[in-house]
Amino acid sequence: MVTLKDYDYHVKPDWCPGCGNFSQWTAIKGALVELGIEPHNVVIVSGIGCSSNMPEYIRAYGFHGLHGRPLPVASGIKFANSDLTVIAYGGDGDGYYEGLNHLYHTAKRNIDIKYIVSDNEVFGLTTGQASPTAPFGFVSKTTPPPEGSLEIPVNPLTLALTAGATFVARGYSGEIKHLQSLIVEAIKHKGFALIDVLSPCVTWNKIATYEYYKERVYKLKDNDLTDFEGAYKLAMQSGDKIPIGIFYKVEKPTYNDLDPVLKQGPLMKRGTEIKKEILNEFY
Amino acid sequence: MVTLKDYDYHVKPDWCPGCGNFSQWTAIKGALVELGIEPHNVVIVSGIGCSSNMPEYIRAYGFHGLHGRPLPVASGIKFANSDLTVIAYGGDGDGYYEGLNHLYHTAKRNIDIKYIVSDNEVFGLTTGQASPTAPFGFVSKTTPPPEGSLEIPVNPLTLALTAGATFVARGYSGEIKHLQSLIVEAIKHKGFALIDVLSPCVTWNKIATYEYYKERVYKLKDNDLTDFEGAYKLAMQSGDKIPIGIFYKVEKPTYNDLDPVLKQGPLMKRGTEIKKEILNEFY
Amino acid sequence: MKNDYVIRIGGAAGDGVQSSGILLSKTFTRHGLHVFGYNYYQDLIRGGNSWYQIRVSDKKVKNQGDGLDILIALNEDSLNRHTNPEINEGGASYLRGIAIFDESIKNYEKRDFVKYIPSPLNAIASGISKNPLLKNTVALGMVVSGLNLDLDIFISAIKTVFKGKSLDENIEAAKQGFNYYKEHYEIFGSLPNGNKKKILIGGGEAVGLGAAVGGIKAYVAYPMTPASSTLHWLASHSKDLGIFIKVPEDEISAINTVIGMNYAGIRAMTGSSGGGYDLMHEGVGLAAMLEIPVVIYESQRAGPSTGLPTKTEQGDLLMIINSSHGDYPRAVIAPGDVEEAYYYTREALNLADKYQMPVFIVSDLYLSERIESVEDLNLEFKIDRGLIANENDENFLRYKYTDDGISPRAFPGMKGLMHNEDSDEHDERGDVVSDAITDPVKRKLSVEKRMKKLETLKKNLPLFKTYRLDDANIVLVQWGSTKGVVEESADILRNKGYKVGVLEIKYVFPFNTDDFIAKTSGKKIITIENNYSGQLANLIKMFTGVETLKINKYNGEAFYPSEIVNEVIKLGGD
Amino acid sequence: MKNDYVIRIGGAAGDGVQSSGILLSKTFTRHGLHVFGYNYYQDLIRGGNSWYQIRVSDKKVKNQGDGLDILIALNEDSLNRHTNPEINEGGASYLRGIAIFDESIKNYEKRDFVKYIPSPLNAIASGISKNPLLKNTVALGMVVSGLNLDLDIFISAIKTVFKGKSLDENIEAAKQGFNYYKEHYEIFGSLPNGNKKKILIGGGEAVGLGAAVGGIKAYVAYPMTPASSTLHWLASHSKDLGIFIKVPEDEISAINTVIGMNYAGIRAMTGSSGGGYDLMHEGVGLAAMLEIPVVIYESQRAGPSTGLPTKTEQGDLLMIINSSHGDYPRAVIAPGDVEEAYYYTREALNLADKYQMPVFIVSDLYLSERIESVEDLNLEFKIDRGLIANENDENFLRYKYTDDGISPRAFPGMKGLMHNEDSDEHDERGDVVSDAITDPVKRKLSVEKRMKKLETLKKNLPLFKTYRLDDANIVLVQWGSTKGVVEESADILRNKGYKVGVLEIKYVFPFNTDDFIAKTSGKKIITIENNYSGQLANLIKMFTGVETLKINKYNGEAFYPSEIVNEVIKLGGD
Ligand SMILES: Cc1ncc(C[n+]2csc(CCOP(=O)(O)OP(=O)(O)O)c2C)c(N)n1
Ligand SMILES: Cc1ncc(C[n+]2csc(CCOP(=O)(O)OP(=O)(O)O)c2C)c(N)n1
Ligand code: SF4
Ligand code: SF4
Ligand SMILES: [Mg+2]
Ligand SMILES: [Mg+2]
Repeated sequence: MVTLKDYDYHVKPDWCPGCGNFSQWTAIKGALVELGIEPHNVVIVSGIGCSSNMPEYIRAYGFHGLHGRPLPVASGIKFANSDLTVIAYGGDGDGYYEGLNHLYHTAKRNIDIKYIVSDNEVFGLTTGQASPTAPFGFVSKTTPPPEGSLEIPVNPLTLALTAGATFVARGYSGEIKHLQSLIVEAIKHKGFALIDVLSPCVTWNKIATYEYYKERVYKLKDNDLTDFEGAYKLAMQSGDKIPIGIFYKVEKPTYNDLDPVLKQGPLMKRGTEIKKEILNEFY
Repeated sequence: MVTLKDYDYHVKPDWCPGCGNFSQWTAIKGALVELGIEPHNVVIVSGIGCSSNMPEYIRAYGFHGLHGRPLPVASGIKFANSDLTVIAYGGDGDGYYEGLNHLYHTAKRNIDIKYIVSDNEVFGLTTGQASPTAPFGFVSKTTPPPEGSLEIPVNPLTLALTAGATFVARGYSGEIKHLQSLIVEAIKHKGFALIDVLSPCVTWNKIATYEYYKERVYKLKDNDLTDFEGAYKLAMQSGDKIPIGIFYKVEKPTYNDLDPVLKQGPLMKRGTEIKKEILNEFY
Repeated sequence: MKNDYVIRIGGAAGDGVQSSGILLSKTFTRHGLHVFGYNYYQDLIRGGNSWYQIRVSDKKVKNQGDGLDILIALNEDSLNRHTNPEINEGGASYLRGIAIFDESIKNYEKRDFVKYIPSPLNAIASGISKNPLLKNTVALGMVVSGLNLDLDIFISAIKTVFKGKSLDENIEAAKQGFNYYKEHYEIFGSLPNGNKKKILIGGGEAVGLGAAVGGIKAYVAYPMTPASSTLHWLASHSKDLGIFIKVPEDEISAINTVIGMNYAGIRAMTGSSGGGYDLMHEGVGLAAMLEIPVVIYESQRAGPSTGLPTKTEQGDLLMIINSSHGDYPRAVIAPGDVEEAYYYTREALNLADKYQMPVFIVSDLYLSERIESVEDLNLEFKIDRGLIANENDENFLRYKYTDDGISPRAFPGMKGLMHNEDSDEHDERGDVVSDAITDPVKRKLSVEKRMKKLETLKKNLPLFKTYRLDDANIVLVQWGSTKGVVEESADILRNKGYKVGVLEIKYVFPFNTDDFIAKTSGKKIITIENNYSGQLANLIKMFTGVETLKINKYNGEAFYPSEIVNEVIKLGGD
Repeated sequence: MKNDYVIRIGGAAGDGVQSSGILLSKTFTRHGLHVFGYNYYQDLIRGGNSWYQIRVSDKKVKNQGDGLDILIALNEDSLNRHTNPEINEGGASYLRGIAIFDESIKNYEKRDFVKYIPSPLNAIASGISKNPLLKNTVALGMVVSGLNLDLDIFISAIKTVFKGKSLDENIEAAKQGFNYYKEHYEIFGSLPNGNKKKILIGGGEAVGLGAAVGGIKAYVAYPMTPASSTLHWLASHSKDLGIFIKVPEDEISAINTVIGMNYAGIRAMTGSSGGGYDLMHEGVGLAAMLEIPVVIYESQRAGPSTGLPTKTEQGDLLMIINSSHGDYPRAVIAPGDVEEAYYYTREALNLADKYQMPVFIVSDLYLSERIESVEDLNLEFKIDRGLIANENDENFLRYKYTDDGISPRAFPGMKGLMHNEDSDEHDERGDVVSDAITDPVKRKLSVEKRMKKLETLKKNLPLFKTYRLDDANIVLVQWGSTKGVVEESADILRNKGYKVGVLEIKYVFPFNTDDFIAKTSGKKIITIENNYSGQLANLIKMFTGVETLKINKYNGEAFYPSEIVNEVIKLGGD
């Protein structure tokens, strides 16, 4: 039986005390244990950012790559070995600035990857600049006062819905158990899953704090998970009421199901045998 | 008075006879003349592809840049000199694969650029590979039969709507006058405008032909241009009925309106004067 | 007896110039003859002026060849262009031989060194069907006849290329063209019979085949000329070869996907040309840092920027060798012809696994888009996956500091080998040393560990290949696609009494400095490159301190032997 | 009398180490003293072990300095770490002087070369307020007192840095710290009085100021350490300077936006570090092909890949010089200190406009994140926009083939100068030569036209700067951030009797080969670089054929003078 201890690594997180990433660390490990998945069958692929340090702290296969690029790497892993549980993980800067194009297309392809984004509305690691989810008017080193940020924030959920994601959810670092359940559902889902996690950066974001979210966050209940329009509308809710939970979930063939080469099973398990006849076409 | 002759350049298009790009060439020049804009105040910025050759054939300021990158260049131009009419132009591969991230964020910023995409569902210039708008099952050199393409096509209109574009339209190369009117409206609109143009590639796309569109295309009439939900629904229409026209149009401040430095007028017209006092902070 | 003919088919884009060229080449190889075919085209789909040049002989043909013996002109422009002694096509020769063209073309300047053969190409074709491309086959039939070759063999080639209705039409067109020539004109020349069976394969296809035999399970690439021929060939064979093909959203995705695949334990490759490769730098550095093998096929075209998308150049070498930021090990291999494109690609895959580093196969349009006859390709190949850990090895250290710098890999899914691969600097275990307390000691060891692999590779590199170098006092140094044309230039110079040999650089990086010095010292050294600045020459100077004489061509076209011969003589070929 | 002190403040990330360092440095410069400050930190926001080192003197301070005279230890770990002779922090010295720390720290190993000063830092601070960072100011007050400096000047510096409530608190803390030391301990050392007014400025800020004075109207960049200090400084001054600041979605967007801006006629810059720069290659080639000026600030950190984000290295030089595919002209400038960062950045903007090519300002963490005292910065600057066409010039040819390769620009909005700028190869007018009929003649001319600009630039390059080189028989060759430490090493070696001078390479590319040879011939040449492979050494060999001796450091830390001195002596400094 898989226990939490199996996912224990000797390197411990060095996030600021209170950082929202800790909850996600707990929830991811919890979900994997809950599902009884063994560490050697798990790959956690991340980008660069505070959040992206995640694979350094979990005893599984970890891939800490480039800023903005966890999804292509994760896609490659899933294409190569469909037996693995592939979790892509990163920050909002990582996923919604540098990596947005990959998100759009990976979602569209319905590749069986679980993408968890620690959404703290800032570039944490590079000292708090406004990220693509920073609210209009957010003041930071690159968006000086009084105007602050002049961009409408990216809405990761409507983006994923429009791209064609088959599983779209929002979690909150203040609700670990709930977050864990979202991750469990995402892993059980066959296809691409986005979980955007509201995650306070206690150092750089003095607006989207635990207090802020506590007053606003509420859990979705009984929403029709297959209702695209409904999901889109819910996803547009903001301000005083911020829904968390699963917004949308439908079954569609994954890319591995559709592709004639991939659907024959993991590439990783296939040998190479070239028949002499291959040369005939050149005659 | 500006006439069509003013936009005549000695280099003529070398697109395949019948290519949908010709209509766009005509419609763009027509729209500029209709609006009485002088060629020296127009910049046409493109990427790489058959369509992207456009600036080579129009007597205006032309910038034929990199595959996927017309929008950042166009943004730079608009930031530098807000007096100019900036048209970004390119193919579906250019805009919805390589350049999708830029599209998302440029739309979101509501930079006053008119973005016209020649959407032929293929990579024309590189010999017809499936593009991001190619239909599921589309057969090409990179998507061999019988399966063909295994991706759901990008819907440029829902993408632009979700990103936050303030003007979203679809044109069709078979309807030049209509297309011209869309371009006129787009230029008159203050803010980012996307016009996705259904444009037959007579050489590589044997599905989305003039005949195909003739039977399906219809013009939007009396739709509420400020109704986001309605626009989104219309944009999801496909198959037998393909609407063309303006889907959505709302007024919002442009990035140049909001930014404290830009809103003082074209950067291009400002001098440099550094006061000695700037050194005081270092004391 | 003349045993070497150059044939050119000229027309507009969309006229079927290239497919005619390939059909004729196939006909030649089926006669047991040697062939070299090269496409001269522009960056557009229809119109313009493009041409295909085929050189045929009973001996190995090493390049497109000087001279021009037979011209098929599919339009007036082509007829005038290729018979004009002032022809200005980057070194190509004008016609001194026969010109085959439709009799409707009247408006051309007569040259007395040309034998004009106006023929009823259109008339014959339209007598068979409305297919406008049929006239090409009529013209090819005439060429086959004019070279005294076998109509049946031509028809057998047609049978391979065409299917259904167009097959019958083309056979008929071939016959009528063949007979028309036979009835009206004398044999233009005869080719000795080749004897050995040959195949005809393109450079890009050879890379694809090499990759397949080298064991790739996936090829992920965004289309870009001239790298696309490999992508297309692999895509059309993906099901029979069991190779997964994906066109992703951009080149950044391509390289990162392929890195993910290699990390997960399969062999996977990507490819592009300069502009697409520009977007891969960061990925290459990532692979180097994580020590994940990755093979990148870079097929150059004339730059900078978009440049001349359908023209050749060797201008990307220094960029490739100096890709991405920071010091790290890499290998750069430049095959010289189609055969080598096959062999070195599969070898590159072994090298990458063995040394766990990025390995480049550098080609260019001239190599990737040529076709060559080849006597045989050996499909036997021992795949060497390099050092892989055993499951549950308690002493497993992913980045173990070893004498040769090479440490064991572990693939996700393997039991008991969980670890982290990190783009941040890390220690033997893979744990990051840039956090909490940066560790300069481990940093230094890790740098040295990675760079040791380069030293190990350097020790195991094969020596440089040479051609007629033994007694030479002039050494022509070349890399990549110019191998054949440089070798033939050496032959010509030898015939003129110059003692010339060739040094061929296939492993450009790391560079075998000692071997270079051993093989060139005391000789006059001339580097020959399809670029402006002499990038190989600069590298040689960097690695050896030796300054070479230089021959450079950078107008977008490949070298012709005569150009090299003249330049060598000018540089004082003695 | 000792006139040169090294002070270190050690603590965890989040402890205010850096801001204390800067405050103390400001206090020194306000005494008219010279200062050099450098931050040793890790890639995390809280925790770990970081330290700030300040060297102060009445003479120009050229680097962070060997030795350690005063330590403020904000935690136990710092106290033990910096008093340990086995200290293993990449060359840093251990303390032989006084250690100031809170009296609650008891658990440390006593060293007899350290004078321990356990003090009531926390007690004093908490007597004033609950602000935990107040204890730092107490400690700084003690240092000011220990160095016999002026409390009022310290307070004036505090007034500049703090506002509102925290201002009063800090003044109080400063006073109490100052008095506590005075009452309990003897003056540790005295510094001669500096006389001239000085300012204190960081390398990244100097680049920003240089850019502003150089006339930029926009800075577009995606944050990346250590390039971000420039972005932050410019952002915080955007309104007073009228400079538009934008963080775009990625670095590809950054460079293309900036190219669009320069095309449209304003000066605009971008900046990043290696990993972000990796994504700009294609844009750089575009600018080169379109002949659009663009200045790129590349501040290196230890690579490859993510590497050590907060540690220094000079590992990107060869990549930068060989950026993007194809042959094209570019210029690479590496300022050596904060002053030069200012002057060369503004100069780079003129160069870019004049030669219409990409120009790089190459820095590294060691330069971008250091602070230095500077006597004055000249704000007068003549902006030279280069060749610009006249409106309605009928003979306007955007890419006119000229003797020096430079052709007139035209900005959109200008009347009668409409033209196309094209990444495809083009002719003088800007019309593409890759379509319809590829034109090898024009292609060749266009390549030569662009490359001529490089020749022109080469002719106009200033000579290499030197330091005490005249009678030297050993020449230390350096580039970039190591200027000061290498100069001081030469001084030390001179004092030991070695005839050592320095050659400083600021214009790394194009390279002034003749001047290099003139200035080094007959001397023993030693290149000193913060990288593994000796990238400058390789370049020198490429350009001159000269093989140098090498001193390389690649553990992420900057050189200390003692290291260079020892290595030079080892290499046979005679
Ligand atoms: C290509 C590239 N650009 C920039 C950086 C610098 N960088 C590192 S982390 C980061 C932002 C991190 O923000 P986010 O992804 O939101 O993660 P967080 O730290 O907030 O968890 C940036 C810009 C980089 N490493 N690579
Ligand atoms: C970075 C980069 N990748 C790939 C290419 C090769 N390329 C040129 S055009 C093109 C696709 C063009 O398709 P699209 O944008 O739809 O334009 P179309 O030709 O259909 O008008 C590609 C892949 C390139 N020039 N640059
Ligand atoms: S800076 Fe913010 S995101 Fe980063 S570790 Fe600290 S609290 Fe977390
Ligand atoms: S290939 Fe297609 S898109 Fe390109 S010019 Fe021809 S018809 Fe137009
Ligand atoms: Mg973030
Ligand atoms: Mg297209």
